[in-house]
Amino acid sequence: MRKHLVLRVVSKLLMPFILLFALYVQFHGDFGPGGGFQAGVIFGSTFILYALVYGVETARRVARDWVLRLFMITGVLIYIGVGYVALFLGGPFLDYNTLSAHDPVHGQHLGILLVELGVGITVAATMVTIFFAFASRGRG
Amino acid sequence: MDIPADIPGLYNYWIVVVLMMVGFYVVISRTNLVKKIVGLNIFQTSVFILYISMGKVKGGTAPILVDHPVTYSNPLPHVLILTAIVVGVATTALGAALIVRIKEAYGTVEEDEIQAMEPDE
Amino acid sequence: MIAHNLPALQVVLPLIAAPLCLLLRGSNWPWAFATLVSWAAFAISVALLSQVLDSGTISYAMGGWAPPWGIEYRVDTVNAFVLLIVSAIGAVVLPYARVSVGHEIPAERHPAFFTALLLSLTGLLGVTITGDAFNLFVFLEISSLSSYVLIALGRDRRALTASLQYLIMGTIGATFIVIGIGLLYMVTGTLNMADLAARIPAAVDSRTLLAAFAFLTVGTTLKLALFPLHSWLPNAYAYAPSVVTGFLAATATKVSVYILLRFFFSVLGTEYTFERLTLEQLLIPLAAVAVLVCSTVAIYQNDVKRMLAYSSVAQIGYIILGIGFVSTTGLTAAIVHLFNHAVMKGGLFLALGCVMLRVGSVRLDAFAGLGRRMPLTMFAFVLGGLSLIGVPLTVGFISKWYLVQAALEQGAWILAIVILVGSLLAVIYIWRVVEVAYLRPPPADAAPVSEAPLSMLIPTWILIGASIYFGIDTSLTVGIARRAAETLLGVTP
Amino acid sequence: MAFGILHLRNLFAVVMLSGIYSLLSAGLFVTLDAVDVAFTEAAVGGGIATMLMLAMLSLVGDAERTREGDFRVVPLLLVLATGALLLYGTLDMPDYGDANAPINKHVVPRYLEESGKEIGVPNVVTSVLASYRGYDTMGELSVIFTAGVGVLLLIGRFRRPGGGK
Repeated sequence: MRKHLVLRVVSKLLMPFILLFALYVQFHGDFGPGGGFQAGVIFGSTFILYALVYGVETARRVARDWVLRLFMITGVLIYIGVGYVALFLGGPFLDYNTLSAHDPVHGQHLGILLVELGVGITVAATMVTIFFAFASRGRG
Repeated sequence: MDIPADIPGLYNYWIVVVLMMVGFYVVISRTNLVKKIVGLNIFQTSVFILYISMGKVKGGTAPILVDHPVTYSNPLPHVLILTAIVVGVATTALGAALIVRIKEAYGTVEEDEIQAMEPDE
Repeated sequence: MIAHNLPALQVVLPLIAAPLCLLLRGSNWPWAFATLVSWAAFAISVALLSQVLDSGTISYAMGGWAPPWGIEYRVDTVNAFVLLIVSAIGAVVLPYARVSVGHEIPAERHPAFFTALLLSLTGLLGVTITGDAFNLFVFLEISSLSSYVLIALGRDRRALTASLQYLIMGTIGATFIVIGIGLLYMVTGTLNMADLAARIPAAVDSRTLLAAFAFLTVGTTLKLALFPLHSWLPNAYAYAPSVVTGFLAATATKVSVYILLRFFFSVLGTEYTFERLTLEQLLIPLAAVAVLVCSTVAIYQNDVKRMLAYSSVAQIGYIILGIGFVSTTGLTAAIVHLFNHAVMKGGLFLALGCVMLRVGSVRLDAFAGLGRRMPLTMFAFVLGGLSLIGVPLTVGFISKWYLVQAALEQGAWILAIVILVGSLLAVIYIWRVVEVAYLRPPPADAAPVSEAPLSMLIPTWILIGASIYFGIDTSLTVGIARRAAETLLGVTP
Repeated sequence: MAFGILHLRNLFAVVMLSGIYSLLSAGLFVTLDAVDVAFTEAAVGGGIATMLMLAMLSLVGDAERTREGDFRVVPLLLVLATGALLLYGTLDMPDYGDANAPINKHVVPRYLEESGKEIGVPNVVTSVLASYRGYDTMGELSVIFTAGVGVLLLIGRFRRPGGGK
């Protein structure tokens, strides 16, 4: 792994910015293009870049399998959970208006924020999981 | 409406149809499983273009609300296609995983060679 | 509060259970959890059906957005009945799964396996209940993707190719459906089914609508494996794990039939589909050929699972035949056969799963002497087979009785003969198994075989018992089916 | 756009081209005002899908037996029939970009006019995606989850119970 020094340094420099960009896309989806899904993909690709440069096994030590699976599950649960919360607050499933007692628009904001977060988490974790599954196949 | 008058307005759709059929042809005519999956991708992407084309409004802009009133393109197809893209990549991922398993089990990814190995009942 | 939200809970209960299931460890916990959830889903569907029968169509607006802006769940007699079929099969198959899956799937994959099974259940329920055309596609893909995975888990390596073939065909089918939905949307500007139905009459002359119709038809017939687009089905069913075959054979194609019914009758309208386009002239010959050809092919199979899979394609032929008559009797026959076929085929495949567990093979030779060595399993198989043939006092007879009636109503005696010939062919292929099982002595060197465990026998017998019970007491199933048929033909929702 | 087709016609067998195709269509989406979709297509079709394909090829081997010269009549006829049907269907379609087409008159105006008040999010795609049709998006997320579980089941590594790490 002593080869590709340039690649390693450059990607190390790039990674924080990609992550930052992912977060920007995640939370700026309300105003410009973007949202949870795109952010998840970008976030996930940072790990994939890491794995490509430093080797899959190293990357797997950073993002353990069970952690990834946990995130995969968490994201879905956040989304569906928001739906259930709305249900318990007396509205129909996924009705964000109920999330805020005084201002429906506020509730909508909150709902969308949470839901996009769920999407982002699951998508990122799933992308990395799938990539790892492919990359470590045939190596034991 | 008589047909000649339609031609310029429908030109866009016709190109999409041609693209779609190229993808479809790849899927059903090739024996290499990898190519079949690539074909599926092309087929699906062309359907996406079909949807997005129907949402376009002449002189419209991207559907992000601004203060001064303008014409927006139709956002609903965009939403549908976002969903469809995700479904498409999910299918691709599964297909790819299956192909990897098939390669391990048979040593080939050519449909006819696999069939030759498994005499039908 | 719960009563209000039943339509949503029907789908989101198994949906939230799926990721939770992946969190569980070992193999008993995921199984127990999935089983409980499937029972709850069954209870919900029973409650929904009774609500619909009492007070008519239920509409539920997801997210509180009124249709057509938001996504609507719409339950009427037709899909309440299909929901009941799907969730009932789920509730019966899951208890069965513990031993069978323990035997056929490596233990470390059990949580993920049950997660996939729950997702498949969710998808099928979601397709059935939704009143939104695009939402239908999304849930169709959930169920399809999970069933590709489930099928690929079969122990035979051919399961992999079967699954990939299914994936390719299924995706083409789904893409066709998407094109169809897109064109419908283009013509009408809406995705809500009820709204579509209201706006389509204004566009009946549109050639775009015709194309939409064609794509929807081809897409759904691919999914439901109508002859000649059935090539993916026999392999997929033959090599999938026993539980999966039992579950999918009894539910997946039924849901596709439902999609067809929904689009033909409710969305596009009887008038458009059958009076303007006379689709029945295409459906009836295809269905008749399906019955004859696939029953004949079934006779020549040496793998009993494959034989039953071909028989399934033939049974789909009967259902389509019933739809093609476009009469209340015909539709009643089709809808009641959805239920009846689910029950008997589910029972038969579960019985095969028992054989698979004890003998390790479902090839015809493996059945030698099983009549005495696994009496309960084989007796269940025989009863299910009789039902498949259509012997009186079984559900198979009820379906065929109404089908023949519908055929005679229209003077189509040739089709009535087709139905009878189909039954005769069924006698032959069932007899081949029975002959080997009861009349051929077991091979001398055969390992001792004991009866299947109770956890598998009881679900098998529940389904077989149901196929006898509803063959005798038909008021419930036929009554609901008739109401559903009237809903479809009469005032469309 | 015609360029894209020409490329595709000549070389469509190559996986990389499918990636390029995705990127091209992403560009197309931008010109069609679908910025969100373009973003996603570029990231997913051009990025993830291509990468998946390459990862798969590295396992499967990219030496594909070329028999592509074979010309198959039946599939071609099928494709031509399907294409003809679609073309026939296009004849009654509203003109491209027509603001008076049914899809721009029904349902959608409400999203454009009310979502600012009802949801308060300027990006209409986001508000339709996450709220009006939020249930679809939940389904979409479940599809991704299904794929993740599926890939794990098919080619993932599992710890054997009691088998240590």
